[in-house]
Amino acid sequence: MDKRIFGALGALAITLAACGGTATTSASGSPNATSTAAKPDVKVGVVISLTGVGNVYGPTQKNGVELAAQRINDAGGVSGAKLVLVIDDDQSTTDGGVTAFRKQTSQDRVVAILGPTLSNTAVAAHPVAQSAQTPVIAISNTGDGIVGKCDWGTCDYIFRASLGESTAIPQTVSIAKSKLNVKSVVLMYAQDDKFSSDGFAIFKKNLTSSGITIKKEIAFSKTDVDLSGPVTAALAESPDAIVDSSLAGPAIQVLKEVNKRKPGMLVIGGNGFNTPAIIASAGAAAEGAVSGAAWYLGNPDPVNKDFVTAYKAKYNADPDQFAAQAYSAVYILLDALKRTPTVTSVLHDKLRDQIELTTGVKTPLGEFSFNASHDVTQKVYVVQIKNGQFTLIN
Amino acid sequence: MDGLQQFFDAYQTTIGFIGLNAMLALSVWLTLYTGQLTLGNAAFAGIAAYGSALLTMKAGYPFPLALACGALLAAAVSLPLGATVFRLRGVYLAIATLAFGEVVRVAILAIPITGRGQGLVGIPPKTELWHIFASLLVIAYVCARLRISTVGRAWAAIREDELAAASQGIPVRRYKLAAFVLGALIAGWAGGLGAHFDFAIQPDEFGFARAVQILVFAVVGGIPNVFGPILGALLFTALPAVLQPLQEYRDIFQGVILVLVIVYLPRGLATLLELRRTARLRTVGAEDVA
Amino acid sequence: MPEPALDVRDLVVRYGAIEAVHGISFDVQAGEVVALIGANGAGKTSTLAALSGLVRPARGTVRLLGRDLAGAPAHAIVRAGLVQVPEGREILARMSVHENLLLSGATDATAMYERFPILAERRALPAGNLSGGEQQLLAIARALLAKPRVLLLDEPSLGLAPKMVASVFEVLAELKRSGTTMLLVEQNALRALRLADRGYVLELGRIGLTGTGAALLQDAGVARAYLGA
Amino acid sequence: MLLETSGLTKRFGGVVAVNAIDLAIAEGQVFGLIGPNGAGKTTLINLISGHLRADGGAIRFADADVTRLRPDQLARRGIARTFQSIRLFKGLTVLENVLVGRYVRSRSDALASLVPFRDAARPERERARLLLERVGLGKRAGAFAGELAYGDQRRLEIARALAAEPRLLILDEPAAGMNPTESAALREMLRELAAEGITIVLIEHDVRLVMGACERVAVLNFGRKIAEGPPAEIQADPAVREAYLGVADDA
Amino acid sequence: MADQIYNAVFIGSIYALFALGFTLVFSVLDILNLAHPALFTLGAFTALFAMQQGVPAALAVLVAFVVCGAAGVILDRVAFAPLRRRNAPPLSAMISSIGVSLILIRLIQLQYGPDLQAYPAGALPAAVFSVGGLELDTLRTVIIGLAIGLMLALTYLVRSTRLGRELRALAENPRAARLLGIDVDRAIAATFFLSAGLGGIAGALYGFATNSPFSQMGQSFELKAFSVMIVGGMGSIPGAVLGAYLLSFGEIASLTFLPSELRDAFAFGLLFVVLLVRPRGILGQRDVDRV
Repeated sequence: MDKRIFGALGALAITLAACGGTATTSASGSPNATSTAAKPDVKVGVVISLTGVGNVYGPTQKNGVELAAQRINDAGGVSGAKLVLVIDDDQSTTDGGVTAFRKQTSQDRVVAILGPTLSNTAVAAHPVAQSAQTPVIAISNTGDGIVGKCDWGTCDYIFRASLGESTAIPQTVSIAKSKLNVKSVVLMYAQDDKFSSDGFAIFKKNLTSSGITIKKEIAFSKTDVDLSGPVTAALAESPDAIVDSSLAGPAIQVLKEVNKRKPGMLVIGGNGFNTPAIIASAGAAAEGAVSGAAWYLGNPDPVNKDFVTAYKAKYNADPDQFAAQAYSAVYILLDALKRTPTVTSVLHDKLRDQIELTTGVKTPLGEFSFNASHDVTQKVYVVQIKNGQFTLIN
Repeated sequence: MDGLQQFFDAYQTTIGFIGLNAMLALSVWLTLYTGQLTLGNAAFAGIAAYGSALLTMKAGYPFPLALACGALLAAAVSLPLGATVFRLRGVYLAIATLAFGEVVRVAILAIPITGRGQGLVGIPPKTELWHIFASLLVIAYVCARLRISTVGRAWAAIREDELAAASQGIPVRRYKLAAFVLGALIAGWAGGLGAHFDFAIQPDEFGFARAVQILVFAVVGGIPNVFGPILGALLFTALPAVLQPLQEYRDIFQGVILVLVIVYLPRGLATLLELRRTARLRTVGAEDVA
Repeated sequence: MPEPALDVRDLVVRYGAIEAVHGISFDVQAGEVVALIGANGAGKTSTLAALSGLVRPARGTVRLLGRDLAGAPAHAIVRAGLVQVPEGREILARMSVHENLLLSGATDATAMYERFPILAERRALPAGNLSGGEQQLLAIARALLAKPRVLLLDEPSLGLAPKMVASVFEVLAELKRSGTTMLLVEQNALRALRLADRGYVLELGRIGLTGTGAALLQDAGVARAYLGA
Repeated sequence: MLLETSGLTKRFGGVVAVNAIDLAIAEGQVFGLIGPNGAGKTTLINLISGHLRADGGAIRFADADVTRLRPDQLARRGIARTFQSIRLFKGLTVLENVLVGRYVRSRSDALASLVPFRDAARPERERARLLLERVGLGKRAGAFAGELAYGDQRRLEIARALAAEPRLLILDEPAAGMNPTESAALREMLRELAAEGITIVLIEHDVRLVMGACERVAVLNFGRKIAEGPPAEIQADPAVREAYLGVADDA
Repeated sequence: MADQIYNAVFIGSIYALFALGFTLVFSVLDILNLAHPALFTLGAFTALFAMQQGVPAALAVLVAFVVCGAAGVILDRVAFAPLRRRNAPPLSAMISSIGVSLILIRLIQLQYGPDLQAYPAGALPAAVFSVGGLELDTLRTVIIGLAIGLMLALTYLVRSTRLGRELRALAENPRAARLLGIDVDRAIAATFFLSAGLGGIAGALYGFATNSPFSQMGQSFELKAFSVMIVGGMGSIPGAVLGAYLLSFGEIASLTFLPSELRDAFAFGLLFVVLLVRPRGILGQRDVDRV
């Protein structure tokens, strides 16, 4: 018995020792960087969900930022200084995000932070950076209250480079009305998910204001095992289209169920639709689905083509919107860093002022600027899936 | 000392959560010490978190008053619940309290004032670390002293043998209920503190996964004394941060540690603190519940 | 003397720090009925638990026809032929009489239905619906189907009405006539000793007295302990 | 009469385990209850101590109807008991077992215990130690109940029951597993307790003990009371010999 | 309405298959195996792996059964058997199974990532046929048939075979089972093999039906399975089946007649009420509230 206790103790001790020693590593942005100058590194924090529910997005965001850092360093860095990324996992939880933000602002002393991945983590973590006066660029949050007028207080250090649903959805709704002739819809949403609930509220507001009838609202759960019931109930209302505010997982189920019961029925979605996983998993059922997005793969703009090619070369896969936004954010930050007087000892308020002045930066998202409330100004791409490709329709 | 300050700043949240989790672990410890397996404490924390946050945000209550109201609300809910579910035992009791937790979660999702699925954002961050640890100290002290009082002995007697305990004149149902309600009160206090520590809360934070996590803190830590649950909360809250470099393998390590502790330290990590050989019989743990 | 059917030597049973049986030895010859008697707490139940593999003896050997079974798993012991009719009968109340009989692994219970017609009548009923005496018959029949070399009977008269006790002992007497080797553990010392060829008196985990059934019946100590005389 | 039952009946399924039992036990009496295994003795005392609820009949204790009270309520009124299959709090120490036994006699010190450095339970502990000395377990106060030998566990259970200073003490086979010396000591203790005015109900297989210690004995068989009287009378009763010793067929 | 009934039958069948494995271990060993959802997920991914190697779907289900069954036996050896040897109570086993679940899910994620996956194109039947104006899809109909077949097979196995008798004996009275010469270790291994194997099949079939297996897919079944088991009667096989269909029909009904936000409240409200009114469930036999 005693032996066994010591055995367990030993295992614990070894585990803790093995992990404790390296608790503060930081990921280097550029594996093959040949440090060109003696200038101190410019540390940029990245807080993303590599584990937990958000780890569907975190990994491609990581790819995006690492690709950008590599290319920037290969091209001479930040005015000669090397750009170093400090990447931390927020575990998709609020406290994980807050912990990472605290660590990066106080211990790593990063010049700015990109992230975190999920909106609910963001509203908890951003105040940390605000009070440490460290600029933040949100790279994937789409809900309301992230920038501008924040629920939690003054947020003049917070920026957002990801297109909010409150910008994308009105465009989608107006295209649905004008081009697709939608007069009535059934609105479905995952009630226990912040992203979906936010989208639902925005859809509801915009559909109502543009005079489209909402025949029924159907709530389901993000963990629902099967959506045939809710979809059947939605189709029973015979709407012109089904609007679904959910993440990709439930969206795929909705598309497939709709296709099975009523092929050709129009399905309109939010940001959750804008991932290749939709086409891969739903296959033919995804045909015709419409959503508004910040980016799409097939965009022929040269900056985007360059990004897509480089991404494919490095990771042997197509990028998604999360990768594109993460990649773009690094370049947006670079643009501001270059304009900030002394890069090496960045005064956070100076950097913030420069980020505020961002206009017309060329990114895979298109020409990018921040508006007065620190939110994205960029083109909204309303896309429809045609022949297994996202195709622009506005 | 700069390094220490830096470390402290960086891990402030983790440190805070260790305290909050330790309180939650103690809240479930009370019922475990009585030999009852309940899984409702995450929901009690949720009720108090939403209750107190809404009071500070919408009704402008001062923070301490809102905290107290939240905790009392949780306790008030636990009383009729406990009175009904303590007819059940073992896994049935656990599942009944779990079902109650899910009903609470669904109710939060359905009531508009809670922000539903969008969560409640913009809670004033009034909680400071010293609030958390002062509370923990008081709660741990009360639990430790109660343990060696007539009440604690009655709880232990109920755990060891309910029938014999009743024969000694102990009103078993009432004592179980007292442990449950006191647990709800503590969970509620921790929930309120947590809500004001974090700016935002969401219904998911108080669901099944959380309930199980709280149980794991207490059971893996051990239930012979109040140090067990605190130790468990410390280990399993700090572990993700400590294991951060292992990223992908972190869950695996946690799982392995969980199984190892249960298999080789049946009465929890607290066993390690007991030096007397025969003390093994004295210590109680998962072995003695349900 | 030929090799005993069951030979127990120096058996010690411990539960944690407590020693319940302190090194007892006894044997049962083939075709013989041996009674093990003693008060509550004397160690009878612990002895049987060790014989049947429910607890691992701390020391000692249990030889069945020369083969040591001490510490073997319970199912191996049953298969070797040391079969128990447990105290309290332990019939499976939710299963039918027929299913209970087949649990020993037998595929055909006809022989037992012939022997105990009452069971044949009740074969489809849940065993829990049987009266106490019928349940005891079922337990005996179930054990017999496992083809015992030595049959262990643990308190077969426990909780039965006097009439049923009589009929259970009639069944045991019949088994004895047909040559079944039995170790009988009983509180009803008179009945047990009258049936048995030999007996052992267990007192506080040790064998106190031993002798033929008749001799023990005459023994003053036994009489005092059990008859209050 | 301290304890009276009238027409007390309990059924389990179709079996009548206790069948219309009338008992009357006077204050200060040592009352024996014997009968074969399964006769209903334990069921009867489970009814008296409130662990089972009667299907019919009534129980009066100290001139009050207590038929439907719970065990803890009965314990408060002064009924203490031991169990046939020992039910100690095995994970608690010997001393703690006795302290729990004192529950009904001690004031709740939950609030007092919160005062730092104060040992609220001290006087109680002193009493408990004295009681342990009395049953001969003084040296083992710090051991765990589960570690004790069988006979010691029996004695501890009695000490725990006595800790409540009961008016009625029910002992369910207290001598099982005791050697003759221990058994004799137990008999001695029963006499002392009776002298102190505690009423005792004794269920026992050790006939010597019952006959030696009890003033009155009732015999149960098959749920019914088949005889009651002084020990000598009971020993001579043929119906008792038949039922208890199971030798009807060759009398 | 008819198509909603069809939906309810389908999802009820998956609930039932999931809950059967869960309830089997509980009824025989009193363990709430919280790693069951992970085994369910493992089933879906085992089928995925097999089909990526070119194994046809029907055979892949069989592979999932065997692999998950074996995993279940190993799980028992590692996480439960040591506890059983020292007579640890069910709570210990439950906590231990949480640990195993963490490990299993992470291993699956390491291999396949957290994303939704898809089975190889064309490997699953996509045809839709119509019966009396009702559009039914072949895959789901086959799954319903298979699920019902498995339920019947399990019922037969438990009711009428020697192994089934042994399992029931073990469930009712482990002590008697050992005294009767039942090889308890073997019977327990069989229990875990069957339980985990059924979980694996359920996972594979559910994965097929949605064609998007992902690492957390078992999670939401866990709570529903509690509901199914309690409502039907803890440890009862027909109870689990009844509970599963009751839940699926109840969910669909509440979707149709109540605000959809309250659908989950139905499952847990039902569970709660049953626990309080009739804790042993509709078909349960065990007495819950012993003295």
